[in-house]
Amino acid sequence: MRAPSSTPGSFALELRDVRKSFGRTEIIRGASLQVKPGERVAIIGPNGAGKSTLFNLMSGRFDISSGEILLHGRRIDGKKPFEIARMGLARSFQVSNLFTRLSVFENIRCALLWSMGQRYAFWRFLADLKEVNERADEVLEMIRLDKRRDQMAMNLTYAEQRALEIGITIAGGSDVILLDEPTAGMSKSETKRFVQLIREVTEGKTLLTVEHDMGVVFGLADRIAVLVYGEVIAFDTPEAVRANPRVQEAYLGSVLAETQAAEAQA
Amino acid sequence: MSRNTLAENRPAYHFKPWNVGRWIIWGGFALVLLFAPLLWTSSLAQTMLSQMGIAIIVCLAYNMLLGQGGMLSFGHAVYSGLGAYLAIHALNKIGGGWWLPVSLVPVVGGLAGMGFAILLGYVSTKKAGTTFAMITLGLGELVFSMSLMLPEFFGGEGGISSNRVVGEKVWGISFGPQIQVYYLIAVYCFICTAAMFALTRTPLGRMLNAVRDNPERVEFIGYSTRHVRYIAFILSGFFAGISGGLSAINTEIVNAEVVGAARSGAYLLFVFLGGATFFFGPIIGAVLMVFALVLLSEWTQAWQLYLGLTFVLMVMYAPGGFAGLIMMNLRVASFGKLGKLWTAYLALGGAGLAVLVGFSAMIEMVFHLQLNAALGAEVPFMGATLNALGKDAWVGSVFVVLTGLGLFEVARRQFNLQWGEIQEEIEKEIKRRETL
Amino acid sequence: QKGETVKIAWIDPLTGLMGPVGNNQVKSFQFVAERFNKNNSAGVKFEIIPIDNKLSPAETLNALKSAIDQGVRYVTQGNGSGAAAALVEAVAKHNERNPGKEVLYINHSAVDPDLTNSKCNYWHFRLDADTSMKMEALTTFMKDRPEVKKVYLLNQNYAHGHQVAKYAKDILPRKRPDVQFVGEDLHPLASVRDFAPYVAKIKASGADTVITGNWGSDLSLLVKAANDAGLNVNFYTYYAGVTGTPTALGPAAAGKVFQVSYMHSNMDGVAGEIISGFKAKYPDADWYTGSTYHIYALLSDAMAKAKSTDPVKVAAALEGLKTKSFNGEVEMRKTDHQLQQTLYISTWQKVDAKNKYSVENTGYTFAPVKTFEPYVSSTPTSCQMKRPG
Amino acid sequence: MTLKLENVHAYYGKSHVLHGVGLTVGEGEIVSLLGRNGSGRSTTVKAIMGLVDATGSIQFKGQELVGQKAFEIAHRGVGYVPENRDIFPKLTVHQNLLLGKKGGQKQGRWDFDDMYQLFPRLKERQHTEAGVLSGGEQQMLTLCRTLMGDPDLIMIDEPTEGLAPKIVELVAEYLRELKRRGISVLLVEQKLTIALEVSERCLVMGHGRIVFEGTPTALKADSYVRKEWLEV
Amino acid sequence: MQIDQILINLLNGLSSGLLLFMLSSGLTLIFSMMGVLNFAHASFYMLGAFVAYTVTGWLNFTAALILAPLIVGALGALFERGVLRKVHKYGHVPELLVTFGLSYVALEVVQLIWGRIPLNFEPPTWLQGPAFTLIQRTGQGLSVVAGLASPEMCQSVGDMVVQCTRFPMTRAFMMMVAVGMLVALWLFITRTRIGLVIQAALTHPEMVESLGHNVPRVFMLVFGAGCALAGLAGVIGGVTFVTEPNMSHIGPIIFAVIVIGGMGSLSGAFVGSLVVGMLQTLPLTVDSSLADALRSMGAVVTPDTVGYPILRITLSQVAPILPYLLLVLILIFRPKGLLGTREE
Ligand SMILES: Nc1ncnc2c1ncn2[C@@H]1O[C@H](COP(=O)(O)OP(=O)(O)OP(=O)(O)O)[C@@H](O)[C@H]1O
Ligand SMILES: Nc1ncnc2c1ncn2[C@@H]1O[C@H](COP(=O)(O)OP(=O)(O)OP(=O)(O)O)[C@@H](O)[C@H]1O
Ligand SMILES: CC(C)C[C@H](N)C(=O)O
Ligand SMILES: [Mg+2]
Ligand SMILES: [Mg+2]
Repeated sequence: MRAPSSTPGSFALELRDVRKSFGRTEIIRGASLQVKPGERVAIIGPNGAGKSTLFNLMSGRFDISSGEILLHGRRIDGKKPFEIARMGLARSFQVSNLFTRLSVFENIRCALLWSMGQRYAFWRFLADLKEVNERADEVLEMIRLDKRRDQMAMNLTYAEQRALEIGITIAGGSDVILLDEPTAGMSKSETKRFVQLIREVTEGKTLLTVEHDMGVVFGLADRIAVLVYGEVIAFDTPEAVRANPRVQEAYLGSVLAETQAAEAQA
Repeated sequence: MSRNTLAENRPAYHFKPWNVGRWIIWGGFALVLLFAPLLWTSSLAQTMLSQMGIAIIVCLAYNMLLGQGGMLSFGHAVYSGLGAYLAIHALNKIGGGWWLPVSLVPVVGGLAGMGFAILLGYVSTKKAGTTFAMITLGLGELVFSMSLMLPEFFGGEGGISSNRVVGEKVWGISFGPQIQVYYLIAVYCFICTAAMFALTRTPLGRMLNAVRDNPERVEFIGYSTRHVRYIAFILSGFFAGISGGLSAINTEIVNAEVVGAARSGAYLLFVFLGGATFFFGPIIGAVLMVFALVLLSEWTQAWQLYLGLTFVLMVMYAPGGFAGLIMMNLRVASFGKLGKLWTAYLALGGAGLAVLVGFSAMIEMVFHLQLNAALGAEVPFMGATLNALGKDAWVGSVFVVLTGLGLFEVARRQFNLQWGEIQEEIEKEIKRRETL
Repeated sequence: QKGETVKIAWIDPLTGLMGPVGNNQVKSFQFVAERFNKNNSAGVKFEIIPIDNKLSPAETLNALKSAIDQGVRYVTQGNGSGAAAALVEAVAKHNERNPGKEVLYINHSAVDPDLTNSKCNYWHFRLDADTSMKMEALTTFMKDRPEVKKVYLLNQNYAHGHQVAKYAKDILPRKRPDVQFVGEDLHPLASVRDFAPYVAKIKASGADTVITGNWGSDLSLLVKAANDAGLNVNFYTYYAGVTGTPTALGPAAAGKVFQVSYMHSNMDGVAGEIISGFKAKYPDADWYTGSTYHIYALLSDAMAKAKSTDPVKVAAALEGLKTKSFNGEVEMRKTDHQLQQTLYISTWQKVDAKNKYSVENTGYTFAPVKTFEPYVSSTPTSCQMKRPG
Repeated sequence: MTLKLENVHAYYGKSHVLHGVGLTVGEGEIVSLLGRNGSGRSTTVKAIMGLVDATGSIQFKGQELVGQKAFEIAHRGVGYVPENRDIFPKLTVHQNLLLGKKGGQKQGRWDFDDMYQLFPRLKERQHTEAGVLSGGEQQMLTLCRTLMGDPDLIMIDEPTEGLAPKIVELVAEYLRELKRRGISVLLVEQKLTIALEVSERCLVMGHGRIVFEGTPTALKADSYVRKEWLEV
Repeated sequence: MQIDQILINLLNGLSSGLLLFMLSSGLTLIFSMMGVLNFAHASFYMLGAFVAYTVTGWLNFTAALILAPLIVGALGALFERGVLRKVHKYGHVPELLVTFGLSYVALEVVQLIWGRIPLNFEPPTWLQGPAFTLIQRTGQGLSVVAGLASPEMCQSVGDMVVQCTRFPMTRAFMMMVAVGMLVALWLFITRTRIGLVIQAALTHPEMVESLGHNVPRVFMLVFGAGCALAGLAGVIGGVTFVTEPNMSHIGPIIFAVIVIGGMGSLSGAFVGSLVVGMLQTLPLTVDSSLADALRSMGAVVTPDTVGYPILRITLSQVAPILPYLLLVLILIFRPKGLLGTREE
């Protein structure tokens, strides 16, 4: 597994005045964010605020229009997704994005190959890669899909697919992990289980997650960033964010959010 | 849970010291390659066997792109064809005094195919999907047209010919007799098939599947989809080139059609017909290709009609190709339920045969009337003689077709019912096993 | 040899681009065989086994193998010089590698001069006149046509087209130093849909004469486009009589199209009988492949001379053989196995009292305008024949 | 009775998912369908829409729907908002809404302006390709698109999925508005808070059957049902 | 080159481009809307010509001009209904293959019914003869005469050389119909929602049905319409050129056209057709090669120069492959095509 390449004191992930426009509309308007290694950060904000876009920028899916993005102190903006992934940043998708015709095990193993040094090898058998295979099984165990190991991914239930989505994201041992609405579409009970799961598998890693379920947000995050219209209007501890009047006005301020948050913090 | 127990619980990904099934299959394959020419000894049969060996390599190479990597190429003949050209030039050079054993000429073809794949693949694999398909189509047309414009290298439509009986004999093998060429092809065929199978079991092979399934996600787990496609394309070009080199030795003539669109199209069609989703599908496809193009056209003038209809029907009713059909039945068999189906199969087969016989009798008569009417009204058909102008033959065939169709429909319904039941039972069985 | 059946494998396209031509030829071969089977000098029976080679050299070799498997010792082929070259080589290799099972290749229509020059081979005999011979005849004819001043060469971009252009440029200036070549074009084979641009180019060049080896739709479309654009030139062609083209020529081309061939549609004697007999049997088709007569005439005489149907002996007997065929006496020249025969120039015109035969039932016909004795078109050969033994 | 299901069984190919579902939705009534993941709620809705093979009886305004094709059912006045944001990604927002209208339909209760008024965000983005919309915006779009078809019954599968809490409340408000206009609603929801708040009746599904039917109050009170069929 | 030659070359390029458009419009309609790369498109083109030939025999050409496309369209719709629809769920490759298979069947069936040799499909009298004649007189420039110019007008008088070039009626008619097609299609696409319905149905068929659209019928309609367009092109192509089974071999060039223009864009198909038509036509007039170009720059090029076989080829010889060269270049540098909007 990759050793965290950060020097002490530097940030795991840093955004400096990042901007992004699509055509004439500017979606991200100078967002800045500094995430410390090992920190768990949740990003919240109204629909269309640019949360997913921000993830897309950080993971290299889109190019930024201006600004800088740094991973462990190294510039990653302008790099391709696979280069960023090789540098230790992994992400999940809001809509499950799996290798549907491969088995669950193969899904995880594919996610491991690069990080375990296999690159484009066509002179080695997968079956002989003992370490890789063992690690893949470990991950399956972790996301509790070991029973479904040899099923094709497309035959999984929704919740299982979400679990696999997260499994693929964390498998490569990246130390910065971005999860986009990991619990969307889950019932309360399942959500609880998932929060637990995410906690376990991201132990010791830097986590950024987007969520609308305040229960998850408050249950998971060390700090919360609030994104409104492409700007980070607050970045603070859960309590402070909850109390922040601007946040209340722009985003929370509803019975639903309050109850969710309260339940989680209780 | 500790790693050790895990490894013991899940041995599936380790080669067992004796993976019996695999040994049987590969041993069987080798035996077939070894003994086929002893069973079919006519010179046509041996030519066809040689062509099958060659076709197997190129179809498997093609399927690395189509089946494994989801890349639809309309121009793969470019690589096998250019491989063939360089191989035949090499052969001529050997005749002119170069030192190179003839048995290594296919490797020259392979390297040529690979070289052109490196060159042209660089542009084609920039994109995937339809764009890729269109680039390959364009490149294919370009290379084909070039081949007619540069007779110095391509020899015009007459092509370049050569003599394979050149250079020093190794162990008394001159490659004069077809049988010696066949065994050369068989050896290459076996090695290449094994190599391409092995490739599906490597990290690259697996990532190629991943790229096929979901290219977007691949980029986020550290791989460049383009590099994966490019490397696969190059390897596929290599194997295609080898098959081209073998064909150069086999026919001793290479002309523009080897890089033509019809050839590329045939790869696509027959790989699909064989079954692109399974590794061994293209092997079936290759065998069918040689049969269809060599034998079918000898049996009947209507061969293109039969070919076209077969494609349409296969794609409609068996999109997994023959390999798909085989695997479905193997699955049924592995649950010990194939026995229940054989009466249904018999009925289906019988009715289908009747339709086929009646239908093809009519087609043959129509063709006969149109093309050879003046030779008399008699059409030789499956050992019998039909009178294409008489009422009897027509009424008879129409009757056969109609009853055949009726019976077929009945049999099909029955079969569907049974098939469904069996599938249900199998699902249940699987669920039961899972819960164990 | 009397009473023996001689199987001849006919390896030519039955499908695809040249399919119609091939189908016509199979009929011709079979039709003339019937005639010879009633009576021939060797007393043998000829049987034609048609095999489709799809115009492809590689398929031709498959077809050859299949024919050999069926015990065939004589093969004939003619459509496509590419396939012909492949066949020459394949037959040579086969005969070398399988002594005692030799096969003879009788080339009925492939006209690439190389086949009897640089690529000449003992086992190959050609019945048609090659490109250079036909060009000799054509240019000798043009020599006396003062209206020929500016010549345009338009040909298919493949071996046959290249040869036509090459020999035109070689031979015509010898006979008519005053003639100017005002343009030359090679267009892709059988894939040009629209000849208007070429016609415009010919027009711009000011040409009054076009020499073309085109056949099939490449010729029909060319003439049609020329008519449409009001291009007023004469076409000197090799293959205006081949299936389908006459229909497309139609009235508009009357008097403008010339053809060089070793026969024409209004011959008398044997050829006349066959032409009308063929028409009676196949109302939609014409007999224009005269070599289907040559082949039986030559083979039966050679077999009678050799007293055997063994290809080795028959080949020896064929060398230098002279026989009477439908277009006068023909000789299989020993040095290169090229048949020496009379050639005709004919022109496309409305049927009249003298020229009654309606080609493809169009009401038009190829009327002879000039006959050339064999010596006129005889060309020297560079062939260095290697004879077995 | 607007909608009435009796003993409906449904299958995905060979796998039997609904085992005799019966339910009713009255005119202008909001009924919510609750249950765990995989309990068959979406399947029920799809069966009504004619998107999965079903047997039994499904009556809409007295007409039998089983065996009819989806587009025929839609023309009868049934609207369906799917759970996975099936927007048409290559079409613009406006075009998506346009497709919500049925062929040969006269002016309905709603028009573009109503939609844009409801969700101003959509108006801002009306000429954008729908595929690039944010998750929440897509959710809004699916709702509106179905409304454009002017249905008498609308079946909504998890409408609040991925919406910010504030918008969720907006959606609740909007459901009440539908009811006010006389439209019946069959709501599939995960968020109990919302479901209990807006609906008049609640149905709980488990393993392809209806296991509870009653008012929100009754459901709140029934801790057994909640434990057994809704929570862990 | 003289003005009239330039003009006639441009007209030829234009008309050959417009014929391409007649073919590519139907293909693009089907491809852009249904995603089906219809390999049998050229077969429907051929079928159009043959059917029209027969109908002309029964009735007259005008009737054939209307009936043949309808018949071909109906056959296309039938194929969609009976075959393509079944295959649709398996994805695009099987769809493509099934049309590939159809192209074989169609060719054989046509040959069975109408034979293998070219038919004598004459244009009706009102389409015969020239539409106009260009008359070029040295010193006097160019004039245009509608219809056929009298022979006297084309007679050279003394020093003045007179050149007449006719432009055939069939071609003029072809151009007119192509433009008509463009307008009709444009209306069809912009004034109806059918395009939207189909595009949406490609990715989410169930959803579109749930919104109340009869998707299968729309697919059938569009496929039929595309085939009818091919049929119409066939009627006109048949009388303008030849009616023979080989017509179905125009093949890949129309794919090149729609890709160059931009897949799924009607205006793209139009521009692509014109570009390809010109590209195939205009270079034919240039007889110089790279070798000539080098020589004119002072280099010595002999048959022994490296790469002479390539240097020797004239522009007129490469003209036929230029569209494919353009195709590859376009795909590399502007994958969405000249006027396309979609990336993949
Ligand atoms: N490729 C694009 N082109 C144009 N606009 C885009 C593009 N991608 C995103 N947008 C717009 O940017 C805005 C932000 O989208 P984003 O997906 O980041 O929102 P989000 O914060 O994730 O919202 P949600 O919580 O609803 O998922 C949206 O209005 C969206 O329409
Ligand atoms: N396309 C399908 N093919 C086979 N089985 C399916 C399919 N879709 C759903 N199922 C199965 O049917 C059952 C019911 O699924 P359904 O989608 O109706 O559940 P749901 O109650 O809507 O749950 P969710 O919260 O996941 O949306 C599940 O067990 C699921 O696995
Ligand atoms: C029969 C002919 C039209 C064929 C021509 N002689 C060729 O060489 O291709
Ligand atoms: Mg989002
Ligand atoms: Mg659901």
